[in-house]
Amino acid sequence: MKKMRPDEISAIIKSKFPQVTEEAGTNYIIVPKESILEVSQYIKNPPLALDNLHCITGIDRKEKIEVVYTLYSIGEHHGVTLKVNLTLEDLNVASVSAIWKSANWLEREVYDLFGVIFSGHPDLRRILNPYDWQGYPLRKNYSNPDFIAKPRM
Amino acid sequence: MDATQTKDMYTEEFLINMGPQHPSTHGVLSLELKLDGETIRGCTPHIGYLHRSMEKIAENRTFTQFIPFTDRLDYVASMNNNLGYVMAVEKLLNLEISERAKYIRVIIAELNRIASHLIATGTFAQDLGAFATPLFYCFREREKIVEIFDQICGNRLTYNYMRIGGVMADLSGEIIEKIKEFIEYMRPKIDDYDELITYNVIFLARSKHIGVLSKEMAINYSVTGPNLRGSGVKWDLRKDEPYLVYDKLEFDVPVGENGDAWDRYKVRIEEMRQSLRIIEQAIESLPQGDVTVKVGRVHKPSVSETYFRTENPRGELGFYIVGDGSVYPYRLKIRSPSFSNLAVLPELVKDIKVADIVCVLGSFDVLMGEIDR
Amino acid sequence: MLSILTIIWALIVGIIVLGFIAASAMFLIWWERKVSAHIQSRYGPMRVGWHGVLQSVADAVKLLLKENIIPAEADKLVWWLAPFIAVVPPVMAFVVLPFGKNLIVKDLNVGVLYLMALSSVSVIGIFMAGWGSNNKYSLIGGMRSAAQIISYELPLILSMIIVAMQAGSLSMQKIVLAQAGCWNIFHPNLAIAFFVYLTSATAEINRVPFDIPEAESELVAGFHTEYSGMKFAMFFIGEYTNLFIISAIAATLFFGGWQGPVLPGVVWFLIKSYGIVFVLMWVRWTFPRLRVDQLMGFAWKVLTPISFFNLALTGWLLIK
Amino acid sequence: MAVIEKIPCAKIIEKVPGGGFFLTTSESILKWGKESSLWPMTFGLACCAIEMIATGAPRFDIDRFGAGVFRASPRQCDVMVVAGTICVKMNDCIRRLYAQMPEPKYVIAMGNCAISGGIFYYDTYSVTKGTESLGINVDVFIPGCPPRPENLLFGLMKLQEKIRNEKNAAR
Repeated sequence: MKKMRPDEISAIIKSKFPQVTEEAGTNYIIVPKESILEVSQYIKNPPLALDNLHCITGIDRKEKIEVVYTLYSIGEHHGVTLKVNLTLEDLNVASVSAIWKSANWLEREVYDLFGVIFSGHPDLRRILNPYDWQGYPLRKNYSNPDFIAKPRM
Repeated sequence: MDATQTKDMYTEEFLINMGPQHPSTHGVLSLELKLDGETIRGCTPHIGYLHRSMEKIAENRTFTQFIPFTDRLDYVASMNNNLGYVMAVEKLLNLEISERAKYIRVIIAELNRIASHLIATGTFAQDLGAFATPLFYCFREREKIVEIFDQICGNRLTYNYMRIGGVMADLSGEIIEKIKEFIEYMRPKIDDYDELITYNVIFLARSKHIGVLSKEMAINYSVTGPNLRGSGVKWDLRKDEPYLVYDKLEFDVPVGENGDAWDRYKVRIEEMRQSLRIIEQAIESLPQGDVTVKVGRVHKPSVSETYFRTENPRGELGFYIVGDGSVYPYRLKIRSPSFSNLAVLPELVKDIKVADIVCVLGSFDVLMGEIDR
Repeated sequence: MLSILTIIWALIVGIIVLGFIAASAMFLIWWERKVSAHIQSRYGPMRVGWHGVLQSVADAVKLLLKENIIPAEADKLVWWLAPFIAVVPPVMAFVVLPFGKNLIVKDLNVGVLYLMALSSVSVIGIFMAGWGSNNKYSLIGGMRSAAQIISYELPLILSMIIVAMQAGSLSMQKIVLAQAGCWNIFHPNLAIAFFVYLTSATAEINRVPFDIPEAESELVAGFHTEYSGMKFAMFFIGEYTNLFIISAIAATLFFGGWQGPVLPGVVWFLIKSYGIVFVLMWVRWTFPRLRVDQLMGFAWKVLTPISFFNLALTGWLLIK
Repeated sequence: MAVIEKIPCAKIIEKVPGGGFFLTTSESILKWGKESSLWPMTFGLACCAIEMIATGAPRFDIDRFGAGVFRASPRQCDVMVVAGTICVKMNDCIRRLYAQMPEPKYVIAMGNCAISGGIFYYDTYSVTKGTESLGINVDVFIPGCPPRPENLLFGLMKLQEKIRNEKNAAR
C-alpha cells in the first residue's frame, strides 16, 4: 500500500470534519476541543488506522496551552499530528484514554506538568511529581523557592 | 474487599510496596502490589522518583548545551539518546550531515545497542534468580564496548559524542581495528548465552507463557522496540522509516511468536546478532571525508516545531522540539520508550505469582532514568 | 571418677565439634565467595590474608560489632529465638556423622532416623523468623520456606530409607561398613535415590534453584530481612553448616563415607563431603530460581513418585 | 560508637599489667574486621548505579576488598553508596533507608549529583542539592559524572583509611 502524505491525511480528516483546520505552513491539524473524541474515534479506525498514539505534549503559549497528539499507524506507515488549543480559563479537554490506552499515562503527565484536566480520565493523578505537589512546573510562569536559575551569559 | 470469608476464619488481601529501593525494580520504581497469598490481584506502579525535570532544564539551555543531559536519560544507551536528540535538532535546522558521520553514527549507535541489550539480558537473568553470574558475564562483554567508547570520547557512561552537524571526533584506524576485534569476540559469546540462559530448562519454565502481551494490546499501549517485536509485530524504525544509512545496510528484524517474557528476551539476543552484522557492513563501507559540517556554536532555528523519533534499544525515542527563533528551545518534550512500555505492566501481572512480576518487569527492560526524565 | 572423665571427654568432644563447625562454616563462606568469583571470571576476596582466606573472619568480627536492631513491632520472643532454633539442628546433626572408623561422637542405632527428625526442626526457626519480624517480605519468605521444606521432606526421607533398606540398618557406621565392597552410588536404584536426595536436600537448605524463601530479587532478603549483626550471622552459619551436613550425609550414605584407599578415613570423608559441596556451589551459581508453584509441583509430581517407585524397586531387588 | 566500648570490661583490663597492649591489639583487630568487610547496599538511583555494578563486575571486582556482598536489606549493610541524582520525591526514602541501617554505618556520595546536585543544580525544581542537605553525614565524596569504577574503589580505600584512623570518640 502506498504511504499517505500528511497533506493527504489532513485532507481526508477535513473532508469528514469541517470544523477542523490546518495550522498555517504546517500539516498539523487543529481540532476544536469539543470534537477531539469523535475525530479520535474516526482516525483510529480504517481507512486511516492511526492505531498508535505515540506522544501527548503540552506547550505553554502563555495565553493558551496547546495539547499536541502525535499519532502513527503501524500497519500503514503514516502519521499525523493533532493539536487542541485550550485557553487558560478553561483547561478541560476530553480524555482519549478509552480509545488509545497509551493516553492514560501520557495524559497524566500533561496534567501533572501543565494542569490540563482530561475529563473522563480513569485515574487523573500526578505522575512524576509527588502527589501533594503544588503548581504546574512546565508552565512558563511557574516559580519555586528551590529553583535556582542558571546565570545566562 | 473481595476475600473469601467463612464463619470464623477469613482471609484478606494485603498490600506490599516493592520499591523504590528493591533489588529488582531496576532503579527507583515503586510497585504497590495487592497480594492474595502469593498471587497478585492488583498492581499500581508509582514513578517519578528520579524526576529531574529535564524538560524544564531544556528550556534554559541552548541546543548544544542540552546534549549532555540526553546522556542521562537512558544512561545505558547514551549514544542512542545523543543520536535521537541531535537528529531532531538537525531536522529542525534542516541540516544535512556528511556521509562519513552518518556511518560513524550507525556504528556507534549499534555498539551501544549491544551494550544496552547486554545489560537487559544480564539483569533479566538476575531477576529470575540466576544470581550474578549471567549479569557479570554480560558486564564483562559490555566492558569491551565501554573501553572502545572511552577511547573515542573519554568517558565510560555519559559520552556526549554526537554533535549537531556530525560527531565529536573521527574514528581512528586503531579504534576500527578494536571494533573488528570486538565483533569476532562477541559472536561466540552470544552463543554462550544461549547455552547458559536462553535454553536453560528452568529459565524456559520461568519465562515461557508469562506476561503475554498480545499484538493489539501492544499497539494500543504504544509499546515499542523489542517489546513490540516480541509480540510479533514486525516494526522497526530502522527498517520502516530508515534514517541515517540504515536503508543501505542489510539486517533482519527478529520477531517473537507469543509475546511472552521469553520472546522479548529472545528478540534482544537476536538483535545483538543483527547489530553485529550492521556494524560489520558499516565498517566495510565507511567512506572517507569530514565528520562534521561547519555550523556555529549556537543554533537559531526559525519558529517551527518538529517531532523526530529513532529506534532506541528500549523502543522509540521521540523528541518534540518547539523553536521560537531564539537559541533556546521554547519547549522540548521527550517521548521516552520505557514510559509507555511500563504503562502496560499492570495489565500483564494480574493473577500471576509474585515471582513472575519480577520476570515480566525484567523482560520489559525499563529504565527509570528515561521514564522519570 | 569415671563419670567425671566422661563429662570432661564429652566437653572436649563438644568443643572440637563446635570448633569444627565454626571453622567449616567460615571456610565454606570464603570458599563459596571464591568459587563464585572464579565462575564469574573475577578473583573474589584478595586483600585479607592469602587470597582472602581471612575474609570470613573479618566478616564475623564486623558482624559482632554491628548494632542489633530489634524492630519495634516485632514479636520479641519469637524474633529472638528464631536464629538459635535455626542454628541448633545442624549442630546436633554432627552427633551421628562418621568422620572415620572410630571418629564418631555417638553411633546411634537410629542414626538415619535422628537425621530425618532434625531436618524438620530448622524449618521452625525459619518460619519463626518470618513471623516474628513482622515484615511482609519476611512473612512471605517464612511461609514459602515452610511449604517448601514440608514438601521436600518426603522424597528426602524416602531416598534415605532406601539406603537403610540396602544396608539393613539405621546406624550410620553400619551403613558405611555395608558399602565396603561397592559404594551405594554404583547401584542403579541407589543412584536414583542419590539424585532425589541431593535435589530435595538442596531444597531443604534453601539453595538455588530452590532458594525461594530468601529470593533476593523478589523478597529482598526473605525471612532474614529484618535481622542484623550477629543474629543474621547465625542464620548464615546455620545455612553453611547445613550445607556441609547434607553433603556429609550424602558422602556417608552414597559414597562409602570414610572408606577409601591409602589416605586416612577422615581425609576421605572430608574430600567426599567438600566435593559434593562444590557441586552444590556450582549449581547455585549457574541456575535460575524456580517459581513457588513449579517447585511444589516438582516435589509432589516428580520426586515423590520416583521415590515411591524406587522404594518398591529396592524392596523387590532385596527379596528377589 | 567507639570500637573499644564493644570490648567487655575494658576499664578493668586496662589496669592489669599488659592490659593496655591487649586492648590496643584487640581494637586494631576489630577495626581490621570493620574495614575489610564493608557491605554496600543494593541501592542505585541513576546513572552511577551502572558504574557501581560495573565496579562489582569482573574487570574491577570490588569483592577483592571484601566489599562485594551487595545486600538488599538495609539491616545488613555497612555502607550506603548514594549512586545518583536524589530527587525530592526520593528524599524521605533515603532518610528512612539510612535510619534503617545498623551502626556503625558509613555513607559514600558517589557522583556530582549525590554531592551537590551536579549537572542538575540549576533550573530544576525537583532535585535535592546533595546528600548532606538531607541531614545525612557523608564520609567520602567521589566526584565525577559518573565517577569511573577506579574512583569508587579509591573512595572505598579512603573510607577504609578513615576507619583505620578513627579515634575512639569519633563514632
